Amino acid sequence: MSFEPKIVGFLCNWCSYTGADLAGTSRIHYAPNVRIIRVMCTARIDPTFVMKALTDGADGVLICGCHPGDCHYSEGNYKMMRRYPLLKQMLADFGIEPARVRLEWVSASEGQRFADVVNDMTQRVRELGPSPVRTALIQDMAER
Amino acid sequence: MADKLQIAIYWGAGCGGCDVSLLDTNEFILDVAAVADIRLWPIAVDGKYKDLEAMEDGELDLAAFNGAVRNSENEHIARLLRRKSKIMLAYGSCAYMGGIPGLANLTSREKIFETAYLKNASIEWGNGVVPQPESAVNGKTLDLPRFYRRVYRLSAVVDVDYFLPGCPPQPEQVKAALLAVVKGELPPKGSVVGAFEHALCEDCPRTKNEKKIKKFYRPWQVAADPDTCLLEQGVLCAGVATRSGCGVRCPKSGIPCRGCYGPAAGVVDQGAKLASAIASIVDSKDPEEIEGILAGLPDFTGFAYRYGVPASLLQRSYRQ
Amino acid sequence: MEEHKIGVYVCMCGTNIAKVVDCDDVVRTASEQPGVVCAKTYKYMCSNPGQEMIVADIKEQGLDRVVVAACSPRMHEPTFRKALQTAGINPYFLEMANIREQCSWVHDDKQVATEKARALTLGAMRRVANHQPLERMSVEMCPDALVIGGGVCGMTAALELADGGNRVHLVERESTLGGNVARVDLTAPYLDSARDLMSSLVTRVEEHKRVDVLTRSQVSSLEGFVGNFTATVETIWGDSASVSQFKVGNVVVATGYKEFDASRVTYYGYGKLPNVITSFEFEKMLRAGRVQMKDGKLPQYIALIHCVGSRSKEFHTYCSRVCCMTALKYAQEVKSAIPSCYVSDVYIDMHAFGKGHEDFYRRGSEAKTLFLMYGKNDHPVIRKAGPGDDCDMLIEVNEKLSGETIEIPADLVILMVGMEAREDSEAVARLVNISRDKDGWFIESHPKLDPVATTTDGIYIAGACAAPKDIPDSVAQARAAAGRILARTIRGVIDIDAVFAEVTEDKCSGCRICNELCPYSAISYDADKKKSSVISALCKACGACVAGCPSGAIAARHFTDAQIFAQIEGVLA
Amino acid sequence: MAIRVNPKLIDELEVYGAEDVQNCYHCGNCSAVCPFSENPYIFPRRPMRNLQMGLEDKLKGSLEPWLCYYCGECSEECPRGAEPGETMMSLRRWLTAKYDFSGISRLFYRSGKIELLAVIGAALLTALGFVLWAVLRGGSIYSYDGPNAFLPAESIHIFDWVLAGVLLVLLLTNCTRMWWFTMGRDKTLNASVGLYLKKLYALPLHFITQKRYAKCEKKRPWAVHLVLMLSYLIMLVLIMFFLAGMSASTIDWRLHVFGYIATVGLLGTTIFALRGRIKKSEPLYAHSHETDWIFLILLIVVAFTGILQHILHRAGLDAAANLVYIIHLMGVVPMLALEVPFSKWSHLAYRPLGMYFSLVRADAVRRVPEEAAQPVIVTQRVVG
Repeated sequence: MSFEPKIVGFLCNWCSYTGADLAGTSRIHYAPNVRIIRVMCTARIDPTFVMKALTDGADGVLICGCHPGDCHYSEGNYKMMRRYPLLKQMLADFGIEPARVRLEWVSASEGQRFADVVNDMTQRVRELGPSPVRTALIQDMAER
Repeated sequence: MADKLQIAIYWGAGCGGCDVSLLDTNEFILDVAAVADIRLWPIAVDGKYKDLEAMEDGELDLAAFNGAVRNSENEHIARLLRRKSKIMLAYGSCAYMGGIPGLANLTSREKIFETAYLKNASIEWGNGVVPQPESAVNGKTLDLPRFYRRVYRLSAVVDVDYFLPGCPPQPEQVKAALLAVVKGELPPKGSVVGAFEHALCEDCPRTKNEKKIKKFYRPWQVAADPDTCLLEQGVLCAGVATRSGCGVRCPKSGIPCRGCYGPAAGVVDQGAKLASAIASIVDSKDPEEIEGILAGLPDFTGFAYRYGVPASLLQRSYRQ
Repeated sequence: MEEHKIGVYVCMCGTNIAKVVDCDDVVRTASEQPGVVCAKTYKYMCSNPGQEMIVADIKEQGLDRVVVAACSPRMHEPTFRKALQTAGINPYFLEMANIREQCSWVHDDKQVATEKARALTLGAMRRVANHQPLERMSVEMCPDALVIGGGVCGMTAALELADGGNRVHLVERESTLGGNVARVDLTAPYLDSARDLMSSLVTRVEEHKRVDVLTRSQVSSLEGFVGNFTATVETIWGDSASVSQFKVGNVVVATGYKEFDASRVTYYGYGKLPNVITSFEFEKMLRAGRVQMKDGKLPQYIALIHCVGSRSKEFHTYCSRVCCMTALKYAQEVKSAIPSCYVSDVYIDMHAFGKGHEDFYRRGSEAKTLFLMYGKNDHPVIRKAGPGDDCDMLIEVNEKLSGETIEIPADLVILMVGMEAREDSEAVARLVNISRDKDGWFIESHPKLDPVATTTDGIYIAGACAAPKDIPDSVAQARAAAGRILARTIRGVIDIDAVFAEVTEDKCSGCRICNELCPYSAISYDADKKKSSVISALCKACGACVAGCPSGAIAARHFTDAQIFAQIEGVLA
Repeated sequence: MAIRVNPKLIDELEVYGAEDVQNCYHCGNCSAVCPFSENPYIFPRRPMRNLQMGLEDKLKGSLEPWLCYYCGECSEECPRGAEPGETMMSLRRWLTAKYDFSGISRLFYRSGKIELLAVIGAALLTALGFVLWAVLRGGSIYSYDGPNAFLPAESIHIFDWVLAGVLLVLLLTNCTRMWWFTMGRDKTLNASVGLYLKKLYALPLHFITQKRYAKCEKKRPWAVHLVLMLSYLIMLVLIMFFLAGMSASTIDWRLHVFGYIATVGLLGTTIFALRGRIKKSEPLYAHSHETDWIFLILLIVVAFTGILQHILHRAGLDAAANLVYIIHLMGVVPMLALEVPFSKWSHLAYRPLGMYFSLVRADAVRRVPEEAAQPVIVTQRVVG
């Protein structure tokens, strides 16, 4: 069977997590590959989380927060917006394909949008294939 | 002789600076010599691997291993020392986190060989020889240590009791550490010794204010005010994310901290943390502008992980 | 990490979860995990028997950590936390895995969904092992309330609160109270006068000794947190302005709506054709008691066009809920004003959902209103009538009930304009820190179970600022909000969520990176100690400072690195 | 091209009896229960909609009202009390008025008084006419037949034929107008003469059997109507062809037996109908327009006096017989002269014609390209 990626999703409690719940209550079906972890705000998301997820075997990481200007904490999502480019830069330097990590704005009323984002991301990561991180680290052990 | 401390000092993939740092303790080293037998110290004392192999397990009291693990020889000795010594000390940032040699993990073995042996101005063209684990020379086979695909921190190879950070560790800290061993006043296993829990800023004399950064500068681009925090002035300084213990040498002399003492206690990934902190205080809400401001940080990864790629979560490059 | 006794409870939610997720399988895998003392499924975990089962297990088997795999924690986390409390353990020893909204309701492949449910549950289990006991703190609750908006909703809320014994500050932007209802003649469906309705309400408000009315005023800032807000209000006096400041415990936002601007619709010729007017302009006529055309003549034909700005892709997709009955009201008011006048009512659907509305519709039809149906995406077109016609305008409609393309004679066309969020709704949202939906309406904390509260504690929304509403609904919400506030102020103190950020002092290096990051200025810096610290009452637990702290000195209670790491490992295991 | 709505029409129809049509919100139940409603003739819903919107021209051209027998099921099923059955009835009255070129029928329907006056007037004129005529030609009130009979059968016979001729002309003119409104002017139809001939059978068939009426779930109204219809027909034949024999002093059973049957039929059905209208026993009797009353009363008067003068004559009371005969004629003349071409009775022509035309039209429509064909509307009001 074809490769099914494991994606970790960090969702902010107020917009995106609620949006994901709305997708549920509206019975909008989407790809089952994302495992959602709830944080209060994208501002809580530390690049460490993303790296941790990748080393623990995630093939992709999805970060969702309120649209800029609509943050429940008024500015939290801007913090994430600022960390994101730096994070992407670092991951690129570690040779990890940019498409594996993605930041999206999904509001509490955008259940459909959340579903679309998940489907699209899953598709892209599926095309990339499994993340090299886990396997490479295991190989290293074998080398010695 | 039995009442004397039995010590071995070894260098793996390192620059020798750590060995020098021992000598930087000046006459203190003589006191050490007075209370201890230095059974192995390639840079200073004559000694052979076979002598080491000949020792009984646990015969040594302390093995101070500096430098990272880059090849099979490094690992072989690391394992030997571990077996022979009661205490295994990762001495200096290379042993502790991979150090400068660890930066090699951001590239590949092939690239390194290419640069070192094939495309190097200082080598004879055309003979294209790269080190081989084994090579036949008139009927006999010579063998070289195997050059690993990547660099490892010491603790990735053997069980380490204590970590002494620093590139190199500061003499005072070295003394303190050695004294602790001599006196037998040892902290719990796995501790970082010769350094504090908190980050550098606490000990940095520069005044700190709320931080917002519109533009980053390389150190040589600005005449930074000597009394205020370098970061506030747009000069990237790793101090905020670095364990204190060095005595704030760099910032005190006008140079931003490079983070050689590793992450503050409890921080998993020094580079990620630094990135998180630095990006958070970028003063803009516009994606383009943010990109622009962050572009003022060339090779941020190299900076953030200068001493600790092998100790980071991702540990190495995955570029195919 | 010390060993725990974990209980795992997988809810079937009737068949909502069980029909897609193999709950028994989830239980099986869970029970194989270290530290799991018991793992069970049950039909409805949130039901009393379900909760009692958990409580019993905690007591009998000495569980100290509980995982409930069920619906969204946004739904039932409080329920199960209470259960833990009843069982005598710390409510924060609970973690929920969302296997309904984010699993069984969105996937259909049983095997895949079950696997995902397993992962989510495992994540919760790993996380809960790292949970720490947290205590809620309680702070003083100021009994006074602030009501923003002096319409029927705001005034009702204010009176309810004041009658309850609390001091109320009622802030109204305009120079008079009354809001939109004051612009209406009669009300549907009972045709009693809005003017009478309002005047009595206004006098009561103005004369109430515990209501302090601030007209021509705007709230310029709202600082603090539930029970302890400080409101700053600017009041305009002619050309001068005065600023007043007072402490309030709770806020009711009743800023209402604004009518849709008909000139945005080009095809009805509003603004070009003199006798095309909006419903509110018509209300003016009715209040003045003169239904007439621009030139003063009596109209012989009046046409009502529904859903102007509502239920269309180009403007608003939602239904404004009051226009249908208002239109029927016009039909009847016109008939009584000008018996010889013929009324055509051009609608998409006739929404007569409310109490007495169907009868009202019947009366409308008995009054010989000609009901005509047009297609959602096939709106009527109005044109000037020719000299030969006995009317001013002709409206062409593809009439759906007959399938005929017809033209309706009209002397006066009334556009039933819908409701939309006020331009300043964004500013208000920022001011009181609540969120808005895509149409600009304020979002309630739960659309069904908590319709007047918001995601910001102490801020309540009532009336048409949350969505189009008629008078009874607005009044009901006003009283509901007031009721909620009274219920909380009675205690005098208010519990604050135990989830907030805290600084470990000796880890803090005083770098002051965090100082700038807090949107609530909840972080203070002690210049002598050279340390930063969090004022927990002000902290809303966003975690910006936690992720921002480069030396890991700040911990987010209930969202610690350790907990999140554990959950990451869990969902990927 | 858009059709102009006329909101006033609904008021005009009120006079014809359509009082509740505005209550209809187009659920379509009426058309669903109606045994006659089928493509392309969906009713009562469609005519009611056209009436609400005042699409006068469409109504004038519609055959649906003539396809309805007013069994009243639609009215019983209507959730809004919009009385579709009565609306169809009113439309028939309105159409009768529209078909009539003279405008007399419009007058009658718009005011019962006028019709009543007309009837009375006609009756008095008839009485006066016959009495004068009889006196002038020296007829004796004491003799019913024979050489100096007061009203000699042969002359009455001639009079009958003249009257019949006149009525036929009037009625045919209106029927032609009906044809023009419903068929002739409709350009979308291409009904060939052949088609008209092919379907011609329908005319006598329905006229005599009323078989369509039998499709109603309730059979009784059909039975009553059929008996009335046949009795009237028999009577008409007897009068037009065997009047002499009827009024002859000797009973010819081969002839008179029909007379008696017809009389019983007429009396029975009219009494039944009157009773029904008074008690409002059936939906079709629930609403009675003035024209309905006048028609029934005339009918019963005629039937009663008809048989009464016959009995009196048999009893040898010639004078009384003659008097009653006068009264009989006073009923017959207005009944025929006014009711047949201008009022209720005209439906004896319009209904069969309607059915005949509907068959032709259905075929003609089927032949024209789809887009020209009338769409079938099944839209219902969506309750929000």
